[in-house]
Order: sequence, then C-alpha cells, then structure tokens
Amino acid sequence: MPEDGFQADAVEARLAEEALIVDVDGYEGPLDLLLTMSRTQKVDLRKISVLALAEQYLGFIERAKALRIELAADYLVMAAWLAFLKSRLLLPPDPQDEGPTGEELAAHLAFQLERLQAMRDAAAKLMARDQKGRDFFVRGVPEDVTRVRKITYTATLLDLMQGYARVRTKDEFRPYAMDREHLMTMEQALDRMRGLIGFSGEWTTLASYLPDGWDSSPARVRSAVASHFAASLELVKAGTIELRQHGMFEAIEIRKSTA
Amino acid sequence: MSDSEDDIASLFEAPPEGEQERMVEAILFASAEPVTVAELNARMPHGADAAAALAGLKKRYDGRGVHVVKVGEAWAMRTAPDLGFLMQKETVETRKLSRAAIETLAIVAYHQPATRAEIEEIRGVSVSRGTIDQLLELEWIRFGRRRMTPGRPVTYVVTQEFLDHFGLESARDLPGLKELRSAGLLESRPPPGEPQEEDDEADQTAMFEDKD
Amino acid sequence: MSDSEDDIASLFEAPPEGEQERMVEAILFASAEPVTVAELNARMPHGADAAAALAGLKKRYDGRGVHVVKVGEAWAMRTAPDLGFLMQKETVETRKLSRAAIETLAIVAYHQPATRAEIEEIRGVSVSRGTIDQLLELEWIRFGRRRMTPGRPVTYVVTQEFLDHFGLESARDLPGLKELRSAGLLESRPPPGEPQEEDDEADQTAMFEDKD
Repeated sequence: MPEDGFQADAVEARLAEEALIVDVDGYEGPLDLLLTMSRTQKVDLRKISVLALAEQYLGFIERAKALRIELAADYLVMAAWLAFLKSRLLLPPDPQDEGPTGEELAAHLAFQLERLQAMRDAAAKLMARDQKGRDFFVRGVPEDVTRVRKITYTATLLDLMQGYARVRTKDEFRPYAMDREHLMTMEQALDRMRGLIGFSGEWTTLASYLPDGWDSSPARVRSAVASHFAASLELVKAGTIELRQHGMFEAIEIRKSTA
Repeated sequence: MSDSEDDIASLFEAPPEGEQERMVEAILFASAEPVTVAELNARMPHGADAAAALAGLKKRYDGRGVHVVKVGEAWAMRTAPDLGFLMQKETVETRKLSRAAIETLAIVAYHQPATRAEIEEIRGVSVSRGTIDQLLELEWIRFGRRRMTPGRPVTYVVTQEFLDHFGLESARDLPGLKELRSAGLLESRPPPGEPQEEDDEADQTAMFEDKD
Repeated sequence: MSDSEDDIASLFEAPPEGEQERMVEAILFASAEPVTVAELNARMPHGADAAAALAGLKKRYDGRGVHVVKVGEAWAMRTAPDLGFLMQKETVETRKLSRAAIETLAIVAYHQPATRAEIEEIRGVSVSRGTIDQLLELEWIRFGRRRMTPGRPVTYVVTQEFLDHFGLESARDLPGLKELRSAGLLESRPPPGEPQEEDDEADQTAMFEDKD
C-alpha cells in the first residue's frame, strides 16, 4: 500500500490527532474516529492505506494515554485489533497460520469504513429530500370518514338445528320418569317368571315368556328380553329352571328344573 | 425550495397568473381554516393578485370532486356536496343471533304457525318481546293468522327471507328429529349421576323415534 | 372477478369514468393519510375502477399546486414541494433528530430488513434503545419479521409513513440505492475468518434484500 503521500502530511496529521483527542467525546465509536482520520489521507476510501490509518489510530491512543485521557473500552479494543492488523501487514505471512491474511482484514476494515461513509451520505441525501410538513403539506382540514355501523345478525342452519335440538332434548329429559314405561327391570321379570315357570315342564322359548304389549317398540322388546334373560339366569342359579340354546343366535329355551 | 434569484424576481415582478393559481390552490388545500383574500395576498409574493387567482381556480374546479367555496369572507376548498356519501364508511358488523332468538326461530320454523304461548311451552321459559321483535325485524318471521282459540292469539310463521337465508325451499325441508340425531345434534345430556349411560340413552331414544 | 360479482356489476352499472375520477379526487382530497387502491374501490360504488381513475387524476394534477402522489401501495394528495415557502404557517416543527437516529434510519431504509446487530455492525457502535424508540414513535420504522437465525432477532423495516414523509413512492426509490447496491455496499459481508453461522446469516440477509 502506498505510504509516500502520508509521510508528507505527518505534521498535519499530528495536529489533527490532537484536535481529535480534545473532541473524542464527539465521536461515535472507534469506527467513526477512524473514518474521520481517514480523511487526512485525502484519498478515495477504496484506495485508503489501512496500515497508515492503523498507525495513526495507534498514535492517537498513545497520546491520549500520555495525556491521561480515559478512553472507552471499545477504543482500546480497536487499538489492540489494529496493532494485531499492523503486525499481520508488516510481517511475512506464517504458513502455519490458517487465519485470514492481513490483506483480507485490512480490506474488510476498508469496506466497513466505506460502508459507514456511504450510509452517512445516504442519510444526508435522505434528510435533504423534500419533507412532509416542511416542504410539502397534507390536507389542512382532513374530513374524517364517518363510520356508519350497521349490525347484521346471522345464524346458520346448523345453529338453527342445534337450537331446536337443544329445546327438544330438554323436553325429552324433563319427564325422565316417562321412560320407565319402556323399561322392565329384572325384578319385575323375575316376579313374572316365578309365577309362570311352574306351568312349564317342557322346553319353551324364553321369548314366549315376554309379556303382552312389550313388542310395540324395539326399545320395549329389548328391555323385556334383557330383563327376562337376566331373570332366567337368576332362576338357573337358584336351581329353579334349566336353560339351553342349540347354537349361536338360536332361540333360548327354558324349562322347570327336573332335579 | 426557493432560491435567491426567484426571491429577487418576485420583488419586482409578480409571478405569472398560472403560478398564482397554483399558490392559492396549495394554500387553500393545506390551510386548516378558510383563508381571506387579504391573507392570501399577504402570503403570496409581492404583486400577486389573489382575488384574480381565486376566480381562476374556482372556475378550474367547477364540476370537479373538490370545490372552491366562500365561507363568510374567506375561501376554502371542500369536497363536492354530491360526493358526501363517499365520506361515510359503512362498517357491517355481523353478530351471531342469541341463543334465545335461535331457539325461538327454530320453534317457529318447526311448529309454525306457533303462538307465543306455544313457543314458551316448548322452550320452557318465557320469550322476551325483544327476541320476537328482533326476528320480525330480520324478516325471518312474520305474523301468521290468529289462532281461533280464546284470546285469538297471533301466530308466527317463517318468511321467504328465512328460507332464503337458510337455503331451504320450504320449512318442510328442515331436517327432522331423526336427521338431527343421526347428525349427532341430539346427543342428549346424560341423566344426572349416570354419565356412562349416555350412549344407551341416546340409542334407545333413537329407536323410539324410528317408529314415529 | 368471480361470476357472482360480475352479475352484481351488471345490475348496478359502474359510474362513468369522469365521475369515478371526481370520486377519487374527493376521497384523496379529504384524507390526510394515503389511501390504498383497495380502500378506494371499497368506498366507491360497485364496479368502479379506482386504479384507472387514479391515473387520470394524477395526470390532471400534473404541474398544479397540489399533486397526486403514490406512497407505497397507497395514494395521497400533497402540495407541490416548490410551494413550501408559502406554508410557513402550516410548517410542523419536528424534533431535531440525533445523528445516531438519522444514520440508524438510513441503515434500516437501505438494508431492510435490518437487525439491531446489523445496525451496530455498520455504525461500529451500539445503538441506544432511545434511538430505535424515537424512530418507532415517529412511525418511520416498524418491526419486520424475525430473522430465522439463532436468537431469532427482530428486524426493522421502514413504514408507509416514512415513504410519505420523504416523498418516496417506494423504498426502491431511495436516493442512490442502485449505486450503493452495485458498489456492494449493501451486502452483509462477514469479517474474514468468522464462524460458519455468520455466513448463514449473511446469506439470509441477501435473500431478504432480493425480495424488496
């Protein structure tokens, strides 16, 4: 990297450094300070001498220390990093080292400076634009859109059906006792069968024991069949009757116990 | 923004007429209050004739969506009165019908014509005036014939509007209890204390209905 | 347009073109905020084509004291910037933004979506909470999507209000954007020798930018 031009400006640079030290609070971090320093090189940021810049920055830090100015930690971190960068740039590359080369690090720093400068320029261009409320203006008396609220009610067929179902279900459960007339308990069946079984010496189907009027609805049939079957099992257990079935789903037959 | 040459020019020469019109236009547009001719003249460059510019501007906006109008002694721009409807935004809020209203509507639909007393009997609770009114207002129910019973109570029936809304050809197309059940809509509440019998109960009920 | 919409459109004929232009004019004129084409269409009678009316209106206001401008996806009427000098009375005194805030705004605008870490990386200094807050409060930036990288950091993007304030049609019209991009200055270039993870993030940033 060319350094010739820089040496000639050394005195000027030193004066600038002193100005920087006085003003260090005015800088927004080490990158900002580096960007300001880079201006002393008076070159395109893409052609900047990072080595010269590093030396300038390190010199600045030295002077600040000599003047016992307390520098924020990030300025010192940058100084350490630049010292490392400087050694990388000056010493021949170590073939053992796999890290980035000094040139790569320098190029990145130059990129960062260029990018920061670019953003500053962009910010300045942005702020120089015509601005609302300063250069151009909005309607002075905006008319608010008056909101007319209209409420519509909606319901789906499903809502309607669920509503009706709700009402009807309530109805069916209210007279819950009503269902009793469709139910025959085992005790009822047992009472009936005890009375009837005495007449049955022959095998008779269980179905024939079902009471009249209990075949009017499947529910009644089912309840009666179930209770009579349960009752018949009770009677078998008590040894009163015998029970047989010729095969699956065949009719169940009972007769008075012969034993 | 203005540059000094313009400023100097304006000291000696009034801006051209078209330019003055633009100025009045911008001022009236941005101003929160009507602006008098005197104020316009004061704000515009020296030598400008706001009254003339206003006249030109007013003509230019003739028949447009925005008018230049005189408010007392001052001038303002306003949207054309015939477009006032654009400044209203109708927000349609859709709300679910209340449970009471749904149930009442359902009962009317399934039992029409139904009197209020009948609705109350089926629902097991009294029906508020508001509920009926709401359904009447929605035009989902209307008055049917009076019942020829003591007191001659009014009956309610569902409307064509109702059928349209629910996508029905006629109230007869309403699904029957059986379909409600097979759709799982009549899943009964379990009797108190016997939750596990719920299924039996539902089945049994279904069997009764088969015979209906 | 769906069939049913067409049917309705044929039932209610759209207003004539000139009338539509008047309507758009009135709506934009009355509103201080930019209005989207969708909202214009919603407020205008059925079948109106706000986009076409807007094109005509924009032309009509060419060179006038008031302009029809595009702001992102919306449209607004604004006074011509060259007449700003007439508006001392209307000028809004804005809080002076700090240098940090201005730079942060520019970084968000040019790099959006940008994370706080990216802003800090570019400025080489940490961004104070207050700076971001100030820009959020001005409604110049807002939260964008979270970045799909470890920690899922929030991103910032610029708003419609930002575009409106700086008279930009879109973020693509930012001054010097193309030059900055072609110079590679908007790339997120990781420092040499950074771990792999950083590279992933950089890739993703590039992808987001392409989408803009």
